[in-house]
Amino acid sequence: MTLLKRLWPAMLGLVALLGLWQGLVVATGVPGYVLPSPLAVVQALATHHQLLWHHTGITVIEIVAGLLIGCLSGLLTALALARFHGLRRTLLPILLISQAIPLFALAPILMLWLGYGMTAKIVMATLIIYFPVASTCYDGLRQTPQGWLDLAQTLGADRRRRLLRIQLPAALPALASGMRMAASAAPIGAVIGEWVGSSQGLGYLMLNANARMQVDLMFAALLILVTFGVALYFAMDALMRHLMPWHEDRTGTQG
Amino acid sequence: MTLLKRLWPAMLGLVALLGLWQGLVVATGVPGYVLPSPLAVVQALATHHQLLWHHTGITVIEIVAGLLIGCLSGLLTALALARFHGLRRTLLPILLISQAIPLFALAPILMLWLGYGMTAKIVMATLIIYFPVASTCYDGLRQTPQGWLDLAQTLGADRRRRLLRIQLPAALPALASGMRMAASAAPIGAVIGEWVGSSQGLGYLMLNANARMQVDLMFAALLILVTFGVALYFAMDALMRHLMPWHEDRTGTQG
Amino acid sequence: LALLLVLSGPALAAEERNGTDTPDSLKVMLDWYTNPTHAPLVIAKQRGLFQDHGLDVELISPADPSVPPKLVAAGKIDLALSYQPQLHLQVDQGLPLVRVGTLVATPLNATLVRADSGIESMADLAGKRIGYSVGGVEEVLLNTMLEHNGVAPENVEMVNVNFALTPALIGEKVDAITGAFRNFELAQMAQEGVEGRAFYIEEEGVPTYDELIFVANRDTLDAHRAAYARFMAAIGEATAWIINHPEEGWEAFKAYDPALDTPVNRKAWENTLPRFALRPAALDGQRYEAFEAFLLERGQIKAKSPLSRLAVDLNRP
Amino acid sequence: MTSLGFSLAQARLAFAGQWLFDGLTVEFAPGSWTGLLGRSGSGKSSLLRMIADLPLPDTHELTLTTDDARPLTGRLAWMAQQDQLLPWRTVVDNVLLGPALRGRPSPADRQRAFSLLDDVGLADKARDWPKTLSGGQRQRVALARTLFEDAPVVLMDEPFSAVDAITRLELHELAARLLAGRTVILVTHDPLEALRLSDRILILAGQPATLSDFDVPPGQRPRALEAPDMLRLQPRLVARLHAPLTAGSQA
Amino acid sequence: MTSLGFSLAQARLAFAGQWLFDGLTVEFAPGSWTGLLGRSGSGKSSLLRMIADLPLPDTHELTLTTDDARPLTGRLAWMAQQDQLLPWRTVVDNVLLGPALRGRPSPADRQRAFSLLDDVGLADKARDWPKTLSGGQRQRVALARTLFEDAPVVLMDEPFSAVDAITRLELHELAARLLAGRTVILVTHDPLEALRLSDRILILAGQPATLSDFDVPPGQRPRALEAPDMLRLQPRLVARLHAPLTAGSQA
Ligand SMILES: Nc1ncnc2c1ncn2[C@@H]1O[C@H](COP(=O)(O)OP(=O)(O)OP(=O)(O)O)[C@@H](O)[C@H]1O
Ligand SMILES: Nc1ncnc2c1ncn2[C@@H]1O[C@H](COP(=O)(O)OP(=O)(O)OP(=O)(O)O)[C@@H](O)[C@H]1O
Ligand SMILES: [Mg+2]
Ligand SMILES: [Mg+2]
Repeated sequence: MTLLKRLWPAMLGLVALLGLWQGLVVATGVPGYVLPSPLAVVQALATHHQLLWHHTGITVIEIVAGLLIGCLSGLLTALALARFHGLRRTLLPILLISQAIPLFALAPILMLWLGYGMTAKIVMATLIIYFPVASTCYDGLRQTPQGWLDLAQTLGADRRRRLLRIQLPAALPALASGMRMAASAAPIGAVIGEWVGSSQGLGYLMLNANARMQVDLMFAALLILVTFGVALYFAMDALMRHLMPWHEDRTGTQG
Repeated sequence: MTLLKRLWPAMLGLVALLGLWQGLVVATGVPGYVLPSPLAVVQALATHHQLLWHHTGITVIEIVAGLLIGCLSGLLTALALARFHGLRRTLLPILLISQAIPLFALAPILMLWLGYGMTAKIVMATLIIYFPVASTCYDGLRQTPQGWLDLAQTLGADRRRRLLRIQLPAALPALASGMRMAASAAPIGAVIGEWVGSSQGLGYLMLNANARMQVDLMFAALLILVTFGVALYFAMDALMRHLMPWHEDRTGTQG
Repeated sequence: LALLLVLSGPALAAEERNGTDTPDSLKVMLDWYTNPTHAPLVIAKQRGLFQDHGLDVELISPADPSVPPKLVAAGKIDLALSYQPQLHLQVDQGLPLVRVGTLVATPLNATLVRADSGIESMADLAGKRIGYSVGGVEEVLLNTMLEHNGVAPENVEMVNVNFALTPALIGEKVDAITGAFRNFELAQMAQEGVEGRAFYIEEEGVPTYDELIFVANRDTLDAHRAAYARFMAAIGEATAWIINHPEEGWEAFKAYDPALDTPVNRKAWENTLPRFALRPAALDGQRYEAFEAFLLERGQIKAKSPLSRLAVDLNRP
Repeated sequence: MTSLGFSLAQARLAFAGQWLFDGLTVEFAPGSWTGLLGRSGSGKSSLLRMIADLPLPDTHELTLTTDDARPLTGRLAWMAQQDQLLPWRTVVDNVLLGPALRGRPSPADRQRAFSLLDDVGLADKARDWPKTLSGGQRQRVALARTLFEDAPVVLMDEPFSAVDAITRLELHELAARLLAGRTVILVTHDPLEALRLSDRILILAGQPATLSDFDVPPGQRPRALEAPDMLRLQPRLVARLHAPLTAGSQA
Repeated sequence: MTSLGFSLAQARLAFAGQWLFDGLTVEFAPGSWTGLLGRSGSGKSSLLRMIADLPLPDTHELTLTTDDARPLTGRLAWMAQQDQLLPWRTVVDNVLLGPALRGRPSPADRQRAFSLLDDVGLADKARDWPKTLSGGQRQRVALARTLFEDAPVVLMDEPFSAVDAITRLELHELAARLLAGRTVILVTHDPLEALRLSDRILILAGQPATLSDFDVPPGQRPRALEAPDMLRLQPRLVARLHAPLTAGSQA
């Protein structure tokens, strides 16, 4: 129910966006092969629903798996970085460098190693999520108020427990911020993976449709993808709030 | 000097990565047209330095402009969201949706609208930076401790000043986290723009080299790009530290 | 003769084994998403011609045409569809690739303009902006055509528009596009209500070549020679059948994937039929030597490779 | 500046469905100092928040009437129980937070801030970051910030709890001097402090809590510690805090 | 449990190049309670941090010798000047932080935590979030957390500053009972509290600061407030805080 309540502003936004879009199409008279009208897209959605449904299934699996693995490994990396001095010196720059590499450049190599099955796509989605999560989590873990660290020290906490019971919960708000962002980026990762090599999934469908100038079909796939991304964002948001019952959120009350 | 000091771990990481890379090439015996050895890349760097230099200039301008505009507009959006109730309802979901759209899908459309000049690429770089910055800044702005907000209220602050003098500085650590990440992502935006439509720049060069199977040249361009991304990260990091002299950073001191 | 026996021995053995036993499985990567230029492959699969030849063929589509040759070179897949001009560059860069068959035996590549643009010949392109999709040789081919028509290459502006060739032209973001496929992009333009005009590359000073070819890994070729030969035979049969039964062929083609059933594909189907190689395995060695010489002269390759490194005729060991 | 009195009526507050107090009515005379005492958790800080019109999570209601019938907003200074220093502003800039939030501090403002810091004994820390201050020093900066506001109504929540006895006496003098004529509500746990500084002592106690008066010694604020009245009244006040409902009347 | 005494030698601390103290030497007898007084900013909290081996930004040195020559680590409880409650743990889980950080709290631990919360008067708040507590309630939770540790050496930095007079007296009794036999250093700004609870009073004062003794009344801790000695000594202690270097000797 709260999820539903959380989702309604997104719905409103969606409607607003659709309105904007239709307005744009009408106002600029942009041809359909550049930007189809929402109506055309909805029509395509209806006509090709079977096709879309099939490819959506594939992509959803990739996204969800990528999101899970990406968030988890990002979190673990951040924890490891916060835990071990040595890692910070070497792993952090490597991480950074890997983040700065356009994934597209690596895609053929990944495909060579992982084949063109679902694994490669999950790896791509994972990679695109991994860095933002690792980076924001690590930033969050670093900013624990000194007083709590002092307390942990006098209470005889070892590094592991200090990390897990003090730094990690203290970093949850920052972490939530990173995860929310990652959730909405996950579909992009999967799609990039599909673009590089696949014969299934929404990304494949989009490129394929684009190559055939079936722009309405492409936008229908895009619409599904975006809806999924937004839904993931809100799901992640709800999850994060659930994990932080103590956390005051001032979205609603403050001007 | 501090910048130089900050950069050295990156250098170390770079060296480590190069080592890893060479090791990988040797160990897996992966052919040069899939993954060239670092040596071959350095050689290509030397041979084609004039070419690379020319294209780098173009891309750097795109990246820097995109970074500036993206960070600025992201920050402004976050401030506007935190300032105006109404915006939050409508703008936030639109933002979210726009974030969930794979840039690649929009790229051809953007190109058709903006032409194949530099503008389109700057817009791409801006877009890729914009959302993470807006999102993390907004998250940061929302998490101001209640006590400070109360204080601002009794001191008679209007909303604008409360935002700029209380919420904004309080959000700086979160903001810094977002900006650092954005900095390392900026090159990707520019490159995507160049891939979709251009006749200059490192992204174009990479595409061209890839098509001609000059994989060493492509990786040389990639190397420059990555170096630039990492340098940007550290520059942004230094800037952010400079903006927060009061902020305790526990990177060095704590285990 | 002894050598011949040794070479054909394993192939013969394989042939016999396959007649009764499990078929050879082949992974074949197309150059791009499935489209009418792939008709013989699709039809051979649809009509079971591969099975008839003891083959189990898997067709895979990439999104980036530069990837399939790399995968073949790396031994990840058996055969890939590629383009002859690219083959020369790839071999020059040391990739162990060799042409083993031809799918489309003429260039499809063309320079297109809008019919209403007032550009009547390539000579009118001086001072214009030309869009292309980076393929490696687009620039040199265009330059050759321009020079052939007395236009200095410096006088045109080339812009990479990636895969948005048609929209860029229709939207008049560029005055011409090059590297477009004459069988496809023209149909696409017509679909959007814009009439196009094509300048055919082989008529404008560029040596003719095979647009779509099958490449295999040179290092492992001998082990698979027989299977590849049977593959080409199946392609040949499929091509012949399509030409004999164009309408049935279209029906079978679109049944492969419902998404293929579009008006543009229907039109492109007709445009493509005459261009399929009727003897896919047959090799016109002169073409390869001439194009190699052309690229060398234009400075696109470092050294001239012998024909045997570029292409083989599977049926003439 | 003329003094501003105000009165509360029907003040009620509940957390989690339980009434902390309900129907409190009390008047604060212009220029008077009220010492507000009560057990820990009795609702003193919450009452101050309500007067300052600050958000509270649960049900709360209050009718506040000022003598001039205009709202209190902008004429009130609130010193919270926590010091609430902003880490990104130096000590003096924290004192100048009020003018900075309402516009731009003038040079005169800066000068006043420095002199207030001198008054609370922190002249040499003026340009330091708050994180380098001791607990008592932080509290003194918060006090200086409150005094800077020069508001006719001042709410102070345990303003001297973290400073040593000597400094505390000095700050009493300072506050008495600078807040002369202001209507002050001072929450404190130190009976002696309340006796020393108040014109009137109110005790918040009971379930739900009510306010009751405790008589203060006569004479000018701040009263001398050694005054016989003080030493006599202190144990009685402590005793009243023990069992507040047996004696005294609703204020 | 046997009591554990310890001594400090050559304690020195500087901030920004200025010596707060230099060459402090002092012994803490096993099972003794030491009241540590001093002006705000004199370095009391910093000294406790040094004893607890906590990080400090600038130059600091200390030689700490325990009676059994083993390090203090793990045998020390520290109650900071700020309550440092973790917002994501309920009140009782904050009390149980020690065992949670060293392993997993046992049911017996939980029971003790509840009973300690009962002792500090917060039994009904045990399952609430810290953000719903008043200032004094937070301090009492921090106290319960410190008492839970049951360590032979206890450092308390103004542990009763935020609670009312009555609660404070009750907490004095509680602490005296639960920390009997422990070596305690108690930083406080309340001279009466120091006189009531200490076996020995140390005053940190001077530039750089030195430690000097102040004689405490005889008798058992906690001493009755009404004892004549107490009332006699309180003004003298306040006077000593005023001008500490004229009388008393280096401890
Ligand atoms: N946000 C909240 N949610 C629930 N209960 C709260 C909240 N804030 C305060 N309370 C409760 O209200 C009561 C009064 O709190 P308040 O802070 O006003 O007490 P106080 O009189 O100032 O106490 P102290 O002297 O300890 O500061 C306390 O019992 C507290 O637990
Ligand atoms: N991180 C720091 N950087 C610079 N100076 C500091 C730092 N921490 C403390 N100081 C200074 O050291 C002195 C002693 O601080 P400390 O907190 O030990 O005082 P204290 O005796 O506990 O005072 P209070 O009674 O006010 O709590 C103060 O003048 C303070 O400004
Ligand atoms: Mg309070
Ligand atoms: Mg202190």
